[in-house]
Amino acid sequence: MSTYAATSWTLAAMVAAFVLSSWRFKSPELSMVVTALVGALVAGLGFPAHLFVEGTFTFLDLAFIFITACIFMNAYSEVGAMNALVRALVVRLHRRKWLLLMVLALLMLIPGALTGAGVVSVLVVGGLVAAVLRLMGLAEDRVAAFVFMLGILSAVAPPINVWAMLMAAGANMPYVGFDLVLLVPVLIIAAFTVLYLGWGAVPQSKEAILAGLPPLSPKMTWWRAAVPLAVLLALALGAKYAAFTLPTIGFPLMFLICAATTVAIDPVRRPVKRWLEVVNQTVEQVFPLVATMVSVGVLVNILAATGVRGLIAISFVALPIIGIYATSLFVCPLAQGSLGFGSAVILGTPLIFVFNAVGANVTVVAAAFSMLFALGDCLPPSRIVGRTAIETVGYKGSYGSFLKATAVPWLVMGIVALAMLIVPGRAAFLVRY
Amino acid sequence: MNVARTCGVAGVVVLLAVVSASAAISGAPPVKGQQPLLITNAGQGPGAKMSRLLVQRTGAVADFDYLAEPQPADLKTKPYKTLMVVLGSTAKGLGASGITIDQEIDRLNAMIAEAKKLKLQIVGVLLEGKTRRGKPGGADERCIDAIAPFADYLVVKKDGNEDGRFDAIAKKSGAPLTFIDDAMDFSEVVKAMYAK
Amino acid sequence: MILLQELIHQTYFVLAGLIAVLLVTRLFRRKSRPGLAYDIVYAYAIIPFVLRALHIK
Amino acid sequence: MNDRALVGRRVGLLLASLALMVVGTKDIRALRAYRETVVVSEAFTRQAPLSTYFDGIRGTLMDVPVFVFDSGVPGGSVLILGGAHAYEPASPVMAYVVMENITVTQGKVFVIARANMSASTLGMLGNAYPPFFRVKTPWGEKTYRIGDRETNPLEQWPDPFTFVHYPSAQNLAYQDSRNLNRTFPGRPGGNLTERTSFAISELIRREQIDMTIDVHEASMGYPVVSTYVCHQRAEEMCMMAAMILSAEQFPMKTETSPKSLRGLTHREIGDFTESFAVLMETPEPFIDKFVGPMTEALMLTGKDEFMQTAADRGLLYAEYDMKTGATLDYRVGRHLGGAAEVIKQMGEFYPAKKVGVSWPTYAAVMEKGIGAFLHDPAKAAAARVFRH
Repeated sequence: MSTYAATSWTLAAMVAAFVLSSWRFKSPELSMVVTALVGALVAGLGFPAHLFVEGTFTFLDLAFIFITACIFMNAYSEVGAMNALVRALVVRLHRRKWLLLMVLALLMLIPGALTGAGVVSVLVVGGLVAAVLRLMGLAEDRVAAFVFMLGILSAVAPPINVWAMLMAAGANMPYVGFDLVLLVPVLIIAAFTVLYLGWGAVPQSKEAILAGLPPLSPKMTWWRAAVPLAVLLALALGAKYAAFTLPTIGFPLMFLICAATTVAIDPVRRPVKRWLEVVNQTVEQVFPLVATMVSVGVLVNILAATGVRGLIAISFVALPIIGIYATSLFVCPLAQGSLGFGSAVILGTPLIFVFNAVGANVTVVAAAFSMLFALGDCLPPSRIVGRTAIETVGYKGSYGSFLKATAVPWLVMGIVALAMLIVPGRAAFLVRY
Repeated sequence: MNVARTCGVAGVVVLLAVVSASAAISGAPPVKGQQPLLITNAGQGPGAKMSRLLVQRTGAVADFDYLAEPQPADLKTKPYKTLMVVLGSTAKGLGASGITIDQEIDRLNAMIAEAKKLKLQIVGVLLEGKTRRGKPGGADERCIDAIAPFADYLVVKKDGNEDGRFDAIAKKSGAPLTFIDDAMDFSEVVKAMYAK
Repeated sequence: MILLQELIHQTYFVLAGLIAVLLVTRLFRRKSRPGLAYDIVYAYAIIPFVLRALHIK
Repeated sequence: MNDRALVGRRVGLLLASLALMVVGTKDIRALRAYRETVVVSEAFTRQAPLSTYFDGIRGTLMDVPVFVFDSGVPGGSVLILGGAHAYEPASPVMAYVVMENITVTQGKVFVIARANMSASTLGMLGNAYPPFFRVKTPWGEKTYRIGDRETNPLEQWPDPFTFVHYPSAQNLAYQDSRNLNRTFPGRPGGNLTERTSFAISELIRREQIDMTIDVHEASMGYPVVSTYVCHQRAEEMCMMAAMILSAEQFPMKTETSPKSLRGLTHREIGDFTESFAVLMETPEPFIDKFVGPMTEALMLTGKDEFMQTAADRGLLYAEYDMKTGATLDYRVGRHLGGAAEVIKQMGEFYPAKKVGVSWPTYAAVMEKGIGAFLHDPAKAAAARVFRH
């Protein structure tokens, strides 16, 4: 059997296995692993214990970031700091709806921009933003859509865009010149998202809103609330701008330092037992994300081992450029859904060379692809940011209704990205070294 | 070091002679070159420096200079008679570490316009053959577009013309077109161009 | 600096071990997602944390 | 389900998971423990740990042996740097073939076969690489590790969120903090990979190495495949060598190191030492992401249907025919020929730096296979056998 036939057969079996197991288990994580195992079996690899175990490590660092970021934010909420911030925002900006929405959008962009992971934005400020949005009169599905869209935009935003970084590393180009070419489209799409989702929302009266919020904990002042966030910002900026004088702390430890700072500024001095409960709750809350990272790693490893990865990559990359334009709005997000950041390595890097060969500005091209990949974070099998947004916001409707609410800004982002891909020369003025 | 270098160069000349014994040149016979000669490149690929090396080692050209990125004014710093432009972009260094091909093409257009004004003999060289050929719109092809149609003489490594692109350019412009089998054969072309 | 870096390096292994312990306790004592499917997911999700903590991979 | 049954089920699953860990880490543990053997040629004079040149890596896995082959006759010196990227197997194998067969008549040759030893003990994450590959020899099989591009997290963890290159402060991808070919010239107080780069830079400075040849493999979709990448001080030698190789042996391109891509050997060794810095790339289908199943056979033969499609669509930057592929013999042969020619050119350009050296040629390797040039450690004198 030719490699094409064999890998196509394996791919078909894996798709069938995914559909069946999703229906049977109602756990996307387990479904991914079952899909991987079926793929290995059909491809004649038997039970690939080695590939399984090795695969669990593929996105381990991200799993660490998710757990620790969540511990920090839950601690932050626990001491009442989050509540204090929400109240402060409502009191100061209640009358200026659009300004408040823009401030919330910017707030959402920061954690993801610094970490490169949209999930971190959703986890760190998504809850706060959702609370305020609700009070501003946005419907539940729109709240979830807002948090999701700003979440994926934050991952695209500079200074850290992991997709662009991985593509740059694969193509041996420095990760330089991306700041404006990422920031400008992100701000445009963010502004559109705010306008589109905020349109028609009628805020409640200030008094009603404040009455609906939990009471402000005694002694929780704004400066106390600001300290842990300031520490996070200082550590993140220090890592980038004082890299030669500071040791490498890494994001997980940074978040734990911030969590410890939060415990230190707690005016109530909660007992250790309470903090242990918070940690346990956090682990349960964040577990689906951690499990997704572990499971998608297994899937990616098996996709590579069986050659299905190659089949997907060659089928897309070998298209004529016009075919890439026509299909990338579907292929790139789907690749992200199944491969995570691996999409940038597997499709992104070869595509950089393809576009370079026809004289396109590769910095713009990489920026555009990073946006297309980001769109896939609401798609199966992993749908990582989409699920996190829904859970953080506490959205009770179906996943389909959430996708529907997201559709328009999602498409606008896709169109902006496609435009950058098709006429990269027009955006080249934004590339500043 | 100069003595050492001279010895080294002598050694390579011997080697060149051995290699060039099997040299293969075809197509139009080399045209007469003039001096002073200015060697430069289109696309910042390594070809021009390779040409400089070969020209230097033939010893056939007494008065020549090399400039990586000449501006129009640089063509007047000396009464140059021949401008040798080696075609091909650099493949190393994408994004921030590479060249901006639009700027490079602008420079080349200005350089060629000035060369035409000064009535310089323009020699277009594709020394590395298909290594520096690419897809339409790519950096290599745009460099060829910017230079080759204006050349008075073209020297092309044979595998760079598999699609007949240089045949078509030469036919249209009327420039003689010489083929070489290997980059090393360019030495023979230079010797013939500058034979006394 | 190198000593401090080494200290941070070792802290991460300890962290991996702590997360593994937390996940194992959640396998047995969790309040959400109690079914068999998530029992399985919890059981294999601990793998990378355990192996990292043990300096195996 | 009652509580007891539930606990029983969960304990059972936990035990199954532990069993999976034991079975699934067999290859992982083997890869970390396995040491390759090399039978050095009679030209071998001494070996020294890399920490001889910088103490900051002593006691770590990066403290690899540096093998010296000294003719005793005044001349130039060359450092062959293999295994900077452990997922490019032709690189350390080329270094081993050199070590096993080299004769030196003038000058001296230094060889590091596994520049990033830590990376060679790590399977490539998410890429399903087999842990080992075997080379057939007349006396049996010789086994080598296939590692990762980056230093093993067991030695260096965590990553920063963006890697800031020292001293240029250029931003590179976060995982490049563990990429030996992004951390040059190195930083004495930096992370382990940066310290290793610094140790190698110190070796080059202290031993006054005239030419450093960093041996790599590239994906065929990368424009710089089958190429010498040279610091500008070494570019003429590389150009001459590339032209001669292309005319006489195999297609070879040359590129000059871009000044604004930092951390790579061809830039930083050239800038921060007196050495001529040369990097060689050979075509390795195994590295491309659009190939079929990741098998040992693919690594050894380079024969792949998807790669042929890519070639047919004009996506590759080197000649490719699925019938011949890009075998390990071909790739190692290219490196042996490429290194020999550029060293020869250094002698032509600078006779005082001439290094009289020989090892199996490209033609010989293509004819007999590299197995013919690897010696049986069981039959060699113990003093010439090293585990690595």
